Parts: sequence; C-alpha cells; structure tokens
Amino acid sequence: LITSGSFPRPVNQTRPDTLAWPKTFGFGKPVTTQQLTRLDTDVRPDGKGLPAGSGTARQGKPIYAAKCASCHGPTGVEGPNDQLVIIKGLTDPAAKAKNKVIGNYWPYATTVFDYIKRAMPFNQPGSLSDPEVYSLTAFLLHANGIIKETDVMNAQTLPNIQMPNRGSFVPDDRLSTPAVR
Amino acid sequence: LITSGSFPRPVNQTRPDTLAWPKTFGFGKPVTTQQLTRLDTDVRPDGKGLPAGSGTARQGKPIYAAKCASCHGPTGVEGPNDQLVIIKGLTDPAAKAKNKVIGNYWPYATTVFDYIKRAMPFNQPGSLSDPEVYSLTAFLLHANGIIKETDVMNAQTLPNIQMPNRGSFVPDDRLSTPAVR
Amino acid sequence: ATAAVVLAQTAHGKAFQAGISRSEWVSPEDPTKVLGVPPGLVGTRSPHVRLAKLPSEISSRTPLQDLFGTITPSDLHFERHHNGVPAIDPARYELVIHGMVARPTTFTLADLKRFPSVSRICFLECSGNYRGQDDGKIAPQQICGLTSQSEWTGVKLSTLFREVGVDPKSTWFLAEGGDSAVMTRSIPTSKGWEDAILAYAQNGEAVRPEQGYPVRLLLPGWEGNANVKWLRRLELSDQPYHTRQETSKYTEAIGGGKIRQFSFVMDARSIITYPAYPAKVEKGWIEIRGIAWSGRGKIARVEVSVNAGKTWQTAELQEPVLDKAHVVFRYLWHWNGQPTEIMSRAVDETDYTQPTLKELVAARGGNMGYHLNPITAWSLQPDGQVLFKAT
Amino acid sequence: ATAAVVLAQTAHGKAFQAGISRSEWVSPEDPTKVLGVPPGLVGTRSPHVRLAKLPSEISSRTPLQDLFGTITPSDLHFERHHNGVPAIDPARYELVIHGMVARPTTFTLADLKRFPSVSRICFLECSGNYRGQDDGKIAPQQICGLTSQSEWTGVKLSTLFREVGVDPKSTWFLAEGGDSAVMTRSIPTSKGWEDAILAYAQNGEAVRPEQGYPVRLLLPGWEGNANVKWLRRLELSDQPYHTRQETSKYTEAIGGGKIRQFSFVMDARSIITYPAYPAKVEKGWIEIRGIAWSGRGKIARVEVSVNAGKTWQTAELQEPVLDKAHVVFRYLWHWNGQPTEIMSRAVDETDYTQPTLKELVAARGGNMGYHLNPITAWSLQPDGQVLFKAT
Ligand code: HEC
Ligand code: HEC
Ligand SMILES: [Ca+2]
Ligand SMILES: [Ca+2]
Ligand SMILES: [Ca+2]
Ligand SMILES: [Ca+2]
Ligand SMILES: [Ca+2]
Ligand SMILES: [Ca+2]
Ligand SMILES: [Co+2]
Ligand SMILES: [Co+2]
Repeated sequence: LITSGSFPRPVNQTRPDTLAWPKTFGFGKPVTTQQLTRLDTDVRPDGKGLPAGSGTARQGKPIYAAKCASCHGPTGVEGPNDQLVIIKGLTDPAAKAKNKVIGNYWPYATTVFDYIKRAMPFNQPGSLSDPEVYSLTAFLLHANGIIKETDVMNAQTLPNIQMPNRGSFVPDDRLSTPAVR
Repeated sequence: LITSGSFPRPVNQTRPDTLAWPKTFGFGKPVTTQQLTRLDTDVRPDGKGLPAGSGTARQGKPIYAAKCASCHGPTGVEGPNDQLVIIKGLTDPAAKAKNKVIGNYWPYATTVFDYIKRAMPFNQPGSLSDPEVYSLTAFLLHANGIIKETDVMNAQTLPNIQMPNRGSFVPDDRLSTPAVR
Repeated sequence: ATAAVVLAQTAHGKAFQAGISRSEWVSPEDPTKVLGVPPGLVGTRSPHVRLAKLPSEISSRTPLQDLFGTITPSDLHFERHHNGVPAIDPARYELVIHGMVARPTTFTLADLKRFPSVSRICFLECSGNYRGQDDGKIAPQQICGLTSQSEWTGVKLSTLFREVGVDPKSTWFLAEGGDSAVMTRSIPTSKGWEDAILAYAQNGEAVRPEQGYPVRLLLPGWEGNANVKWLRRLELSDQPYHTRQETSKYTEAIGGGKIRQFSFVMDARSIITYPAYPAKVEKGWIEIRGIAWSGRGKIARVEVSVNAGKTWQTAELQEPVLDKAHVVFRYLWHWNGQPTEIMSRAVDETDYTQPTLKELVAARGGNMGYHLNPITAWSLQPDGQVLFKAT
Repeated sequence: ATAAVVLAQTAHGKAFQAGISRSEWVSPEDPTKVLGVPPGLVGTRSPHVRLAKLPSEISSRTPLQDLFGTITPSDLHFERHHNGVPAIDPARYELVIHGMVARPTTFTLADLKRFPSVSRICFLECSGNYRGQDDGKIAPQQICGLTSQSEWTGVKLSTLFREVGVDPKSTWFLAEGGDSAVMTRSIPTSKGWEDAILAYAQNGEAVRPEQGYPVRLLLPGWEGNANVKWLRRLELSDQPYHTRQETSKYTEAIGGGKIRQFSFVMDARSIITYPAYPAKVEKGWIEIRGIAWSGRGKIARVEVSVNAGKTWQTAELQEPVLDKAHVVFRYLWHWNGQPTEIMSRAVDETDYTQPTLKELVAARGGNMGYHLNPITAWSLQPDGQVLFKAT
C-alpha cells in the first residue's frame, strides 16, 4: 500500500549556496482567497477539497447520456474513447487484461470526481457544476458495481467508498537495487 | 614577416583512438583532373596557380569602367563599395587611418588577381576571363601607383611585384603570454 | 556596401524584408556564380533537410534516427499531452504556491525570472516510450521517439520552497498545469528540494508551447508525465493526491497481482540510431552510433554486440557525460556483409544494466506496460536492410 | 481516441494538417476551458515570444540579451558572410582534398558521414565583434552579438588528413567555400591535426544554410571568418596563400607600424546580459547574469564589479565549464538604487584577463580594429535604466 512513508521525508535542507541569501527575496505577492477559490479544486483521497453539493447515479444517468455517451458509449464500454465501465463475463485473457477501469483498477473514488471536474467533457472542459460531477461520479461508480443507484455522493460519503483494487498498489521497489524489476 | 615557420610545423601525429583503425576507410573517390581544373583556381604569392594570359592597366581601364565603376567609383575611391585606390593628399588623421587599400596595405599583388577572379563583380561573380582579371589587376595596381600603365601582368610578372606594405605584417604574438597584446 | 545591398535587394528583397522561407529558393547549378541571400532576421532550414516529428492522436515523436549529437532542436522535441497544447498569454500567467507553506505566494513570470537561476542539459522521456513491430520496419522514432533532450534554464524549485517557507513536514506536493486537462501529479517534496527546476527556457529561448510555455516543472530523470507543463499551481501536502494520471495511468502491473505506483525514475536505456531502419548499409566499415541515458544518474558505459548478444564490447562515449542526460556512443565495426544482429545496452553508475524485453517482462510477471526500456536489436539483412527485432 | 480527435480536428484541423504557425492562434481568456492544439509535425514559438537577429548589410547579430543558458537556437545564430548565403544542393555537394597529400580524394556528403564522428559544444565569434555607442543605448546584441554557440557534429579533420595521407611537411592548408565569394582562408595544418572538425550538424540537425550547409570548417576558439562555410575544397600546402580575407581584412594594426596577421585565436571575453540595455531594473536583489568564453581554452573564473571596477568579486559559473565554449556566470547582488556601474571580466586557464578598452587600445599603439574584447560596463541610472559605457 502507498503511504506517505513510501517516500523519504525530506529535511528542509539549506543549500550551501543559499547561505548568503536574504531570508526571502520578496518577489511575488501573497495568494488571495479569490485565487484559491478559483484554482484549488483538487480532491484528496481523504476528501479534502470536495465541494458542497451531492448527486446520485439516477441523477447522473441523463447527464451522462447527454454529455458523455457520445465519446464513451451508451453504457460506458463502447467508446470510441476510454472505457469507463467493467465489461462483464470476458473469457479471452488478452481482453480481460485490458479491462482495467474505474471499478476494477482505480484505487480511490475521489479520483473520479477530481478528474471529471477538471477535464471532462473533453470538448468542454471545466463546464460541469459540482452537483453534476457528483452525479456523474455516482453514475460511474454504480455502473461499475461499486454503489447503489440511489446512494448519495457528497463530501462525506465519497471518501468512504472502498475501491476493490486499492490493496494492489505498491510503491516503487526499483531504486534500492541495480536488479531489473 | 610571416614565414611558414611562424606557425608550429605539425608532426603527423597518430591519435591514440585511431590505432585500431584501418589504414584507410576507403570512403570517397580519387580526385579527377577535371575537378581540379574547375576548382583549383587559387593563386599563391609565389605565383603558383596563376593561369595563362596577360593584361595591362590600359586594357583594364575600359573593363573597370564597364564592370566595376558602378560600385567602386569612376576612379576607385568614390564607392559606394570598398575603396580600391589610395586617396592622395589626406591630412585629417582619421581619414588617413581609413585610407587602407591595395596600394598601401595589401602585402601581395597576387591577392588582387585571386580575389577579383573568385568574387568580382559582386553581382556577377566568376564571370571574368583570365585576361580580363590580369587587366583589372594591372589597372588597380597602376591606379595605386605600383606599376606603369603599360606593364604587362602575367604569371611571371605578377609574383615579382613588390608591395610597399609587405614588411609591416607580423605573425601573431599573443599566445606565448597572458598579457594583453 | 550600399550599392551591393541595393542589388541584393533587387534579387532577394522579399526574403530580406519578410524573412521569406528558404524553402522557396531553388539551388542553382553553380552557387558560386549567384549572389547569395543577405543576412536575415530568423534563420531557416535548408529545403533539402526534411525533419518532422511523427504525430499520433496523443503524442508526437522525435526523429531520433535523423539527429546528431545530444541536443534535440526545440521544434522536434517530442510531444505528449492529454488535452492539447494551450495558448497561454504570459502577461496573464501566474504560479500559485500554497498548502503547507508559511507564505502562500503567487508569482508572475517576471517574478520567477528574478530569482537565482540555473541551467542544465537533461533528457525527458515519456514512461510509455516503447513500441515494437513484427515486420521490423520501424525506425527509432517509432520505437522510442518519446525522448528528447534540451538545455533547460529556470529557477530551482528548492529556491521557491525556501522563499515560501515549505513546512518541513510536507512529504508530497501537487503540481497542476494550466492546460485543459488541468493536469495534476503528486510529487515527493524531497525531489523539489533535490533537483527539480521550474523551467522557463529551453535551448536558449523561452520554453516552446508544446513543452509547457511559459513555465514547466522539470524533474531530471523522472517520467515525462510528472514534469507538469504550463504549470500554474503547486500545493504542498503531507500525502499524495492519487490523481487520475498516477492511478488509472502511469502505473504498471508487476506480477502477483501487484501494481507499481509512483514509479518515477526512468531506467537506463540505449538505442542504436545508426544503422537503423530505414537506413540501408553497405558492407565495410560502419560507425555504429546511438544515444544512451539513465534517470538514475550518469551512464557508466555502453556495450555493443555485433553478434546477436553473444559477446559485448565497450563503446566510446562522447564527453561530457552528463547526469541524467542523453550521451552519444559510438562503436567502429567492420561488417562482412553476413546477416547478423547488432544491439546496445546501457549500464549506469548504479550498475543498473539495460535488460532484454524478455528479461523485463519476466521480472514483471509477464506484464507489459509503462517503463519498458528493453535492448533494441537491429537485424542486418544480406541486402543491407536494417530491421528492428524485439529482444 | 478517434472521436476526440475528430472534434479536435474540427477546431484545429488546419493546424494539425498543415503545421500552421501558432502565431495565428489567440490566447483564450481561460485556456483550461478550451481544448488545446493536438500534437504536430514541427513545433512553433509562442506568438508572445519575439526573437530575432539584427541584420545589417553584411551580418546579423544574435539577441544575447534575450537568451538563456549557453545554446543559441540555430535560427538565431549570428550570420556573417561576404557574398550572401548560397543555396546548395546536397546531392551535388563534393569536398575535394588535394595538394600535399598522398591520395587526393573527393568526398560526398554521405562519404563524410560514414567516417568516425565527433560532437562538441563550442562558440563561434566574428573577430570584428565589438561596437560602442555614445548615448549608451545599445544592447548586448549590438555590442557583441556576433557570437553564438552550438553543439556541432562532424568528422575530425585529422581523420580526413589521415585518410588522404597528408604530407608531414605540410604547414598550411587552404580552405575554400562554395559561396559566391568562393571564400578562402589559409589555416595552419597543425590546427587540422589538433581539433578542427568538418561539421555537418548543428544542435542536433543539419547545419543551417546561414552557418554553412551542408558542411563547414569548425576551428574551435578561432575567429569566425576562418571557419569557412559551405566548404568545398581543402588544399594542403607548405605556405599560406595570403588571401584577401587574411590580408586586406582580418588583420589589425598594433602600433609601431606593425600589422598583426593570422591572429586566429579569440581572446577571453565576457558580457553581462542581464541587467543590460534595454532592460530596466528595480532596486533590491538582482541576479547579474552573463556569458564568458575564451578561444584559448576554459574559462577559469569570471569576476564582477558592482562599483565601477574598484573591487571585484568572483561570480558563480554554471557547470559544465567546457573548453572554448560560452559559459554562464551569475552574481547575486543587492542594488540600493544609487547610480553605479557594473561590469564583468573573464579570466581563462592561461591566466589571460579580459582588459578594458583603454588597456586594449593602448597595447595596440592606439589602434582599434579586429579582436577587440573589452570589458563592457553597464551604468545603472537612478530610474533603473541600464546604459552601455565603454571602458
Ligand atoms: C469529446 C469526447 C469526450 C467526451 C464528450 C467525454 N469524454 Fe471522457 N474522455 C475522453 C478522452 C479522449 C479521454 C482520455 C483522455 C486522456 O487520455 O488523457 C477521456 C477520459 C475519461 C475518463 C478517464 C478514463 C480512464 O480510465 O482514465 C473519465 C473518467 C471520463 N473520460 C469521463 C467522462 C465523463 C463523465 C464525461 C461527460 C461529462 C466525458 N468523459 C465526456 C473523451 C471524451
Ligand atoms: C555590385 C557591386 C560591385 C561591383 C559591380 C564590383 N564590386 Fe568589387 N566589391 C563590392 C563589394 C560589396 C565588396 C566588399 C565584399 C566584402 O566585403 O567581402 C567589393 C570588394 C572588392 C575588392 C576588395 C577590396 C578590399 O579592400 O578588400 C576588390 C579588389 C574589388 N571589389 C574589385 C572589383 C572589380 C575589379 C570589379 C569589377 C570587375 C568589382 N569589384 C565590381 C561590390 C562590387
Ligand atoms: Ca487543495
Ligand atoms: Ca591551388
Ligand atoms: Ca533568412
Ligand atoms: Ca511510472
Ligand atoms: Ca504545432
Ligand atoms: Ca584575426
Ligand atoms: Co556599405
Ligand atoms: Co483512439
């Protein structure tokens, strides 16, 4: 599992060449609340950053049909763009190996919200309201068999979703050795 | 005076990285006589490279008027392009310092032939016949007070012209020392 | 030389005035007899030199087989972006640094340029940089053209960390782009203290739009995607964000049901760029040439085999051998015209040795994916054709 | 992602298909809300970045004050040519080597590329590279923009000397260009054995037409004019030819009626490129930046004065410090807003120290001319203007 301990915690090192520097150069201006309201929209797995609002898969269904289906297919598997929903009952090993989507690959449900909000729809990025993003997130989680159609997704519930594949992710183990890994 | 001894005579060094190389790689083809006839038109101060043919200042005068005067002026001093002939009787030191032309600056007369043949007229480079170049060379040497109007310039006479400024040229003396020179 | 210039302008005035492309000029039979083009505002390529990236829908590849030395011309630097190249107005550009910092600060482009600066030559490489093809008819550009090298100039991220007072407890930061993917990656704060750069210049001039104009994150040796372009925000944190790029993408199955995440470093790699498809060669002396690089540090040596991997010889490396940089290698060889396979393998200063594809896939439990850096073999045919062969 | 691309092509199809210049695009208010430009064939500069050489009738100068790091973008490399840039067809290109050689040989461009190759980063500089101006309103581009730096690749001339069997008695060779000046210079054969290169590539790609396409002579550290471009012929000899370029031009009066000839090496030099005219500065912390170089070898150190030459401090040099190459120096300084003069001087590994203009002219018997490498001072005005001042 990836933890913050997976990477070395850096000491706030002082570079030798900075010893003669002033404490600060004073270039730049303090960040304003307005700037952060506009820019700081990211969402962490612990839910930090999730906005107000909520949505359900049922509410997400018509939004998906109107704004997403043209690229991802009516049920999220047909494309032409990225497959979003698990294809069930695959037997061919090659097809199974490629069947890596939200429901069986993504470690955190918060990522679905974060990504849709920042980048989708591809041709109208940044155009969705927060309730729309909650609803679409709920829709995709439901379509992937993670939640029920009526489960309400909001800042409290979304971080609590347990994604089935989360335990598979491990930190990088290559650098302690010259071995091929 | 510049002599071949002014620069270190190199030993035909063998680079260490070439020890395992074949004697020759064999890329390229032998040079043909036709190629050298076309390309090897340079002229050395000792006269090597001077072609057959000849000319006098008197013969050069109309050629100069027709092909050169438009850029270098009717008498070679008016421009608009490079001054070719000494301006006599200058008193202003700044003007005198800039009055550096064939007759008072160039160390070898062969250079006049070589350069006109390869590069002039500027707008029709490479268009002159060898007798024309001999004639123009004679014309400019005469205009600069070096030879008589009827002196014949050819492969024998041109290398023997003594240019007044030749003794002023010295080899580079900077590199034996970190001093500013 | 006024008259000369008047004449020159008669012939070439348009080029001189308007910077007309040299491609509109035809080479004369004897160029020594035609007055040339006068000095200009911006130079051009010879119309006889045709160089281009190879674009797909999502990336564009550097023509490695057509290049020399180690610097990639900026207009041939590989591209990989997720929602296209944004057109950013530098006057409106701002970089915000906030989160676990004492002084949340917003910097203009001019602010960033006032800080102490640094330049370094290093490579960038997309961690999805491998492609094979069964008929062997692929060039280095297709195989691994998602790597390029520039001299980057900018401000050390550690300088800005110091300026804003990064909390010593911060372990990760989020880097966010101003493109329409609003690209985000979580980066260990330690890399920021170590050698990360906010680059505003590339090969002497402003960073090109395709490479992140006006400012990109540069993480020497780390996978391209993490080097966030069009950088607009850094948020210092005590945990990673698990963004889409670092979960759904840029993670790789390594066997036993495990998926490797945050695999930043690019392993050592090399490729012979000459002779390579589509070049044809003659028997006789051939200088085998290529590039080698490692995200772990310096290349220690490159070994070349001319007998399908049976024996290996050490190639010559072009100095200076820089840290986390493409280095040119060469090996002089006499080909007797018999079919054979030639290949190169890089060894870096950590002793990591570039593997074959089989070794790599075996080490990853049979999986392909990101971070594939296999030895590339070239099969020399009796007719001089040079075909790719997977190892 | 076919559909996405269809959409992208609707918006940007022309750019994708025709490589349309980015300068035709307008920066949107919020670039995160507009799908960007898809991957392309050849990159472009941002329309907000305006970079150009400064052409005169006979040369064109590199905008040193606008550049970063040490590599000059090839299209901004300075130009100096005598009868214009020829348009040479590489298929018809031939290099002839003859004279005092055992095997007079003609090489095609392909032949030259087959030989063992070499790459190196080094500067070029015209020995006429100095200009002052009384009102001080000139930028580094005007003062000394006739220097640029590239990574050059080609074949060592010594490799070809070996191939054709140069007579050990040869002391000079003639280098001849294929332009309409049929430019010629006499070069000591020792330089050919030492480190001369016939370069066919520059910054990763073919040498640009303005820099000698397809092949130029490269004499690291030696005055630009001797680095004959569009090279078509080398004739080995036992004496110099005294061509027009090395007699009428590129010679300098040094006092006592003497004229220095064959003064090839470029002496050590530096210039502060920031702050420099036309930049304006504010009081406070300023990173003084510039480049230094020497034709004699490596830069040992650069010293900076911020009090009109009264005292000097050692600047930081950006690694790697290469032989006969531009190196970046930096000096962090707090300006109190009072008028002062700042300046830099380069010291190279031979202990040669860059002089003032007065020292230089005095050493040459009062003469100006070629090889002027004086310290350049910048006078900081109370209003932040930065004006050139001759030393
Ligand atoms: C115009 C085409 C288009 C539309 C409309 C569109 N998408 Fe996408 N979508 C894409 C493309 C292309 C990608 C892949 C982007 C990349 O590779 O970075 C993508 C990726 C995604 C992903 C990530 C898939 C993965 O496995 O990483 C999600 C989730 C997603 N889209 C959801 C949506 C939702 C929800 C909507 C509607 C609100 C939507 N998309 C509308 C084209 C589209
Ligand atoms: C169209 C203009 C033009 C014409 C016509 C022309 N020249 Fe020139 N000439 C020039 C220019 C320009 C230069 C300087 C070239 C350079 O700087 O390399 C020059 C340089 C020279 C020089 C070298 C001067 C020096 O001091 O280095 C000589 C000699 C010369 N020309 C002779 C001639 C002769 C002889 C002719 C006629 C056959 C001729 N020129 C016709 C433009 C012209
Ligand atoms: Ca946040
Ligand atoms: Ca000759
Ligand atoms: Ca041009
Ligand atoms: Ca990775
Ligand atoms: Ca483009
Ligand atoms: Ca000189
Ligand atoms: Co003029
Ligand atoms: Co597709």
